[in-house]
Amino acid sequence: MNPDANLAIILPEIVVAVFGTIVMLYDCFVPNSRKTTAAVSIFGLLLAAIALFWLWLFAGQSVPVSAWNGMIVTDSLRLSFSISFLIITAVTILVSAVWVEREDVPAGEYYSLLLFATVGMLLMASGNDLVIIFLGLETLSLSTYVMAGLRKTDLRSNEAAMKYFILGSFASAFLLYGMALVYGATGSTNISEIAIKVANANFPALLLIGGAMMLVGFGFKIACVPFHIWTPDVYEGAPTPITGFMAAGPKAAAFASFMRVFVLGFPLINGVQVSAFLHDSWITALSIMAILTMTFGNVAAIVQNNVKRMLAYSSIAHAGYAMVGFVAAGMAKTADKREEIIAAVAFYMLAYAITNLGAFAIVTLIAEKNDRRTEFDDYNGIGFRSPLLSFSLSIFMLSLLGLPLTAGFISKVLVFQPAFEAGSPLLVFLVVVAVVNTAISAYYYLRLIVVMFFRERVTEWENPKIPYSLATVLVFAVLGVFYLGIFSDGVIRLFKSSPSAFQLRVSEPSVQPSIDMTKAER
Amino acid sequence: MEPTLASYLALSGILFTIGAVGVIFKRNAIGMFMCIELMLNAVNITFVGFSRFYNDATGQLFVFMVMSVAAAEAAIGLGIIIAFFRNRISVDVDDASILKN
Amino acid sequence: MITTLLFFLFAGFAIACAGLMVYHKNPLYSAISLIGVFIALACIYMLLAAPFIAAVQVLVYAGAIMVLVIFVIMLLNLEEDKPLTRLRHLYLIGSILGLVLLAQTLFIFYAVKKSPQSAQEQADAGLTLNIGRAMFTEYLLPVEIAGVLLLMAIVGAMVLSRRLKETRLDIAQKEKRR
Amino acid sequence: MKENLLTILILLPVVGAIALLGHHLFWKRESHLKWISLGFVSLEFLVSLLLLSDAKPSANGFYFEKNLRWIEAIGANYHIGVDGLSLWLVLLTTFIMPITIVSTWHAIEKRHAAFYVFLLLLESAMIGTFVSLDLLLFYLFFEASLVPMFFLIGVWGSDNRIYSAVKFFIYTALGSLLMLAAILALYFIHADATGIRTFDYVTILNSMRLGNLVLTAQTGALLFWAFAIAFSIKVPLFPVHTWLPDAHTDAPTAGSVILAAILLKMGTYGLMRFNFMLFPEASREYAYVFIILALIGITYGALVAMVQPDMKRLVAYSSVAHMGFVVLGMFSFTEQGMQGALYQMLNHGVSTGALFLLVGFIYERRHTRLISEFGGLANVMPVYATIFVITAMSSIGLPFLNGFVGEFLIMLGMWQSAAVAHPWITTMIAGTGVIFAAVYLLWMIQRVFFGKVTNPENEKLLDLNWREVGLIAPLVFLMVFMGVYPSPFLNRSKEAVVSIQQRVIGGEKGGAIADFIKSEEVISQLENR
Amino acid sequence: MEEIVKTLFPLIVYFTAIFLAFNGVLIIVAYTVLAERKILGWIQGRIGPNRVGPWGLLQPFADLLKFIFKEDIAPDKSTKFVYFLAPLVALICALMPIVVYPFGPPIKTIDWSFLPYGLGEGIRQLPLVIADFDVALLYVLSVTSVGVYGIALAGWASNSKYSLMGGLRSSAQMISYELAMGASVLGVVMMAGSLSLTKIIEAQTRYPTRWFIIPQFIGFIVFLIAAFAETNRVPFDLPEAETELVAGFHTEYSALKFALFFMAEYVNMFTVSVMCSTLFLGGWYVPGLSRIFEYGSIPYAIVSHIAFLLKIFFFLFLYIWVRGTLPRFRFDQLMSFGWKFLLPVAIGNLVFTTIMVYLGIF
Repeated sequence: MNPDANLAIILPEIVVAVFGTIVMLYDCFVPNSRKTTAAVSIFGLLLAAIALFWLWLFAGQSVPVSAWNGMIVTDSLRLSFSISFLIITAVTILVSAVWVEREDVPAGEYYSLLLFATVGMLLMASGNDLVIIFLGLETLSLSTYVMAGLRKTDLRSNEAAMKYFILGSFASAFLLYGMALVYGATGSTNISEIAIKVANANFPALLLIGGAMMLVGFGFKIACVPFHIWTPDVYEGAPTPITGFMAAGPKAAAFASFMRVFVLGFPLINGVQVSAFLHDSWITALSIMAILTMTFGNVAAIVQNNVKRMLAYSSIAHAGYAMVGFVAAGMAKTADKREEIIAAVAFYMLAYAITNLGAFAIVTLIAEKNDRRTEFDDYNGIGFRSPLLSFSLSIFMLSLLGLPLTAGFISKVLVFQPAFEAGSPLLVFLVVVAVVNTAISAYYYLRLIVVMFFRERVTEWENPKIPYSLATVLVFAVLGVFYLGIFSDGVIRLFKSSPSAFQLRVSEPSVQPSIDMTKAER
Repeated sequence: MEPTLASYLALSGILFTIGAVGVIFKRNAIGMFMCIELMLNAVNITFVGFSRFYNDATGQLFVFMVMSVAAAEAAIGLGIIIAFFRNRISVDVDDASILKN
Repeated sequence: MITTLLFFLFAGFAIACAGLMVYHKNPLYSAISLIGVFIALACIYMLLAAPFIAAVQVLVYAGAIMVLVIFVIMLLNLEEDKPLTRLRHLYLIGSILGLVLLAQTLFIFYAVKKSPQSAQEQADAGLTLNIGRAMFTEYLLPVEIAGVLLLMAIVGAMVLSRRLKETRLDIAQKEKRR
Repeated sequence: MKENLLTILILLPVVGAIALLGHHLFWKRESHLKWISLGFVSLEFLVSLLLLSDAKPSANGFYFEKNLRWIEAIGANYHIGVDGLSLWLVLLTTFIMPITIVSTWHAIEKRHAAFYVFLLLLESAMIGTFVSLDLLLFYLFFEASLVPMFFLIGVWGSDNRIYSAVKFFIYTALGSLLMLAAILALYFIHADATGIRTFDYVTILNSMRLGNLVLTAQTGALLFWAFAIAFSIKVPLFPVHTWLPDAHTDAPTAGSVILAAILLKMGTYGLMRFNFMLFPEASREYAYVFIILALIGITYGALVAMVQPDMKRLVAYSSVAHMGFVVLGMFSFTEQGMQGALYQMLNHGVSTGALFLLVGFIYERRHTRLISEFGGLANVMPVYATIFVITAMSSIGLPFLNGFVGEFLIMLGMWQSAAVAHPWITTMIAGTGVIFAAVYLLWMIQRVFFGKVTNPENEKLLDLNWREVGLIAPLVFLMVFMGVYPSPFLNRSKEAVVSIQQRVIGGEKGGAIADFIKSEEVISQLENR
Repeated sequence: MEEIVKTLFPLIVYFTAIFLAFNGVLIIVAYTVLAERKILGWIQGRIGPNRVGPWGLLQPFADLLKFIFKEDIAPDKSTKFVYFLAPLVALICALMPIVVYPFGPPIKTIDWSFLPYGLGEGIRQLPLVIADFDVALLYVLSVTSVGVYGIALAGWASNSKYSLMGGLRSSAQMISYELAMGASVLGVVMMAGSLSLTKIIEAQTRYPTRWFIIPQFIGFIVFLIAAFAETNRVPFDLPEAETELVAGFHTEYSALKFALFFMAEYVNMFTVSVMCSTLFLGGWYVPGLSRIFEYGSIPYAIVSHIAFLLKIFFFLFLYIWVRGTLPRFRFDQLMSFGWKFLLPVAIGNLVFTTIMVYLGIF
């Protein structure tokens, strides 16, 4: 058997992993050089982004569409999600620059963990094999567990890490069981092969149960109701920059592989009863989960008094909105349509990520040491005392709410539109629920604005100094929110432009492997 | 009556159930962690069972990966538990309740 | 015949140990029971013609992970679990989950049992040679990723266990707790 | 220049806002801010006057049209243009804004930069709303106007501002979400029927005219209601009007003026532009509902206004009544009625805007708006009293003042209307509304201005200064001008109003050959893209 | 009947073989103890035990009897079950690897097909190994790694500070050195291309330098050091450092349970020696022997077996010798030695071997 090795196709992953190691080693030999390590990490991410764009340009030409025996693919799902991951990590690094300084966090290890987490996310998007997805997921989760508990002397952080660890591993076990059963039912772990085998599975019943178990596992990771119980506690307890990262990155990554497994792996094959039943079941389950997620997330967010907790519930709600797109992708009739909806979901996650990271950047700055100030009351009347911070935060809130001109609006339209278009009553109902929920969400997003601008501050307030790194993040996020909100066309077209591995057969021999390891094998 | 694939899967399912229930019943973090390890092991039986069934190395390779992951998880999980213990002098999950309304 | 006997022996042992693990309130007893499960499972793997996995199972789970767990239990000198008090509803959730999973197991059992498929006669996939070959050809990438994962775990474990300089605030908090 | 004129109008305030921010960040001279913003809005007004220049309408019947691709993926375009309907509303906006800015000269005590930035952004959003010819773009501006207003009320408002601001936001946002759903639905129905995925209003309209897109009665009704509810909240029509008095009362004077003069027009504008044009059948079918609601609004608004102790609240309720008139006129589906409605929109902008300004003047002096606090003001502030009376008369609809023309046209239209079974009854009821208006306004004037000065605090009040007089003078001039010489306004809008009226009564089919050719062109253009 | 015989026959054969092997090992172990005392005596200028039997030859049995008849004490607050379990675990884990060691070359025998029910079908060879296992080496490593529980649990169950410290130390030490041990073994595995011990010995018979000790000298040294640590012997006997921890993990143990620990330690020494000679010194293989005796004949087997035992005794002697001469490490020295020196060296050796194997030199 040939390893079908192709280093070019995993170049972004390799670059990030190598830079993770470099950062770690650099910190070993030159300790306490926080700024340099941050800069090196960002440089690495930049290189990875270049590699990714290179893949984008040449995927299907000089870079094969799939390699490593079909374990890695370059399709729109992978590429569009991957670029979000790189952005998320880069922004997180910039956000944490302040925090690392403040909390005396071991910078080298922290950044390298972040980079390894990114490797995991990238793999989750690019993996076309359950093994790769599982390993990517674990790489991501394990590093996130550590990062959640990074403030070791703080009880809340410890507690968050422990809860996250226990529940996350619990979910992983379910996911793994699902994978095992799917492997058993089809005899393969490759998603493309599973998709083919679904019609003709050895044990159709196991396929269904495996799918259900995987649903539970992924459901935990994207924090949808009823598997969301860990989210608020963990988000509140984890250090703020990490919370931002968790709400943006791992969630998007889980969405990427969730969608790959379900949308691409369990497709509807005409005339095959098993496939139809399976497809129906997961669509129904996901729709119900989407409804619950949106509704619960928004309703629970209303009563929160802690900003981080509110953002946690809001992130649950947003997962619900994105799931609407997910369901629509599952119900898409043609491959083109499916690609389009997947691109829309990728866009949604990108828009959410940028907005959310911007918000968390501000929360980080305001929180001060040990996350002391994260209650709504702490934001009382800071509106015009720290106008830059509070206006940026308001813009992010409005984008999360989905007000026009912001990224949140376009992304919602992009996700809801195809759901509407499919015309099935279920999806229309989903969209209606989503719209109603958007209206509900206005209350708590506005509340933060109201608190900041319309209330008067009673306690003293010192305008925090905005460090350069954070200012960069804010400028980037605000511009990003508006850019995605107004000139989204380019991004959407980019997301849709990459080749679709699933239209070309994955088992096709790779075109011109650029680095041929087969010769090295004797 | 030779043990067939079904018997191995049943064993796997029972162990998985015990593990899952254990995670919920156990009150200390290490106990929970052990239950999760049990769940992973139960899954491994499924993998190996199918691997034997198809005479295909994939399942066993997967198990190998699961073991690496379990090792990594143990290292990190126990690290987290120790960090928690250092601050709280308890690994009882009931004690972990600052983060509640 | 002998396989059946051994299967039921080991399976019974595994289930019994697993039950004991959940039943015991003392973490150390649980850990010991779990080691029993692991060893029984290794034997089960032998029955499944997977000697390599069996050996690695003992080596990794029993030899490394559980040693670490026992080490931690000893280090922290854990006491017995308190009985459930506050979170009584967990019993209900746990029981429901257990029942669902058991039903699922039954379902799997019957679904597979009824299926006309039969196992491959040949059983050489589990030999070290074949596993090794698969590891370095078909599954080269996952193995490499596992390497990255372990590296990350090392970094993570180090971050978690490294003692940092304590800040004044932390010391003050500790004082307060005392 | 010509085709970019509207883009310039939209972007100029944004540029102004950025300039203000830059100035604030780098120089921090608060006294400059109002001058800069005044400069920008005046420039904007001057530029907007260019709209009155003769221009040829495009194939779609719009002037200064511009159509660019915006988000290709979902078929949204940057399509803007004005016709007789929106022209006056844009001009009203640009005209009111300088006045608003001058009115705030001393009224704003805190956070000047942010205040003016919000005002400018609001102007941009309002103009954008009136000129958008793409449904998504329209929605975008429609919603975008919410945020600055939300802040204006919330930050610079009076006592109960938080409640009012949130109420305002949630009411309007809820309605517009419904509209968004309808827009999306229309988009898909259109895409299904014609295969063209577009949010473009003109394209969709043409598909409907050509019969490529036929809505079933049920769908049409659903979509109609979705749009109509959104706009009714904005207007506001009777059952959903409750946000308005709160918002008006608590908003700063500038906010109230803009709210009354312009923001409310978005609703009526939307009803005419989208509901009538896109869903004529449903509009006809449900016209009676709106007529009834409008009548209730007229009488209810007037009755409630009568008992208000607070002057601003009184004016706010009068707004409800006046907007009822506008809706009534629109739904008469006669040319006079609709022209009258449009004219009444402008009148309301001018008169009620002026009333809010006047209330604002007295509030700046006394920091109270309670009618009971005043009495005999005519003795101390004769100029103020005169202007107030003229404005009130205009609002009541006295002949030779603008209100008369609008209300007369509306009632005339209503009298001939075929929309309801007995139009004379409705007209009669509407007529009583005019009488009520006279009652509550005159009663207020009597209590506030005439008699002896009862409250000693009022004795030393200063009369209007030159700035204030200069501020109110253009408005008073307009009231008179529009009252005696309405034809320039009506002529400009006639073509657009007639086409809407023809569409809504279903009369355009016969003479639609020209339209047909035009739309053929449009569709082929779209397909060639 | 046929069914039952067919089922039982292999079991009987295996159990007999295992019984014989265990007893043999235990006897060897008993005399290793005696030898240790004697040799230590000589090194320190003493005589050593010489009262029981000629030259003290019956001393081990006397000791055993003493252990059996001593009072069996369990500390008051100890965890009884674990306290009893621990020595058993230790001894069983020490004994278990024995079944996979080939202790001689296969012997050609008569055709056994005359046995009823086809029990002896096709058997013409008697392999001198109880279980020829595909992953024998991994099996040995894994069973050894389980052995740590005996010590760790004993330390914990005794409910004594010294014991606990001993147990903790020993767990840490064993985990640390296991890595180096595994890494050093991999060089051999790579060269032999198999994890099966029979195959490894076979590979050595074909290898130009005959024994792997020459190409894998670094690996051998690392293995040896790690083996010392794994068996908790001097200079790595920190778990039972008398001066610090009284007797370490078995402070609270007495009588037969203590004897079990004692035996386990020596069995471990024995198995590690076997492993060392199998991996690096060719196991039973004596170069050039096939020129004198026919391969597969009984004399060949006997000579090979004796050579095998001699190699083992050499290592056992080495253990005792080191004990007599070297001082003990400090605990932190021990850990840093393991992690910072031994493991890198083992990995370096692994890389080096990889390159050599890749280039075709090894």
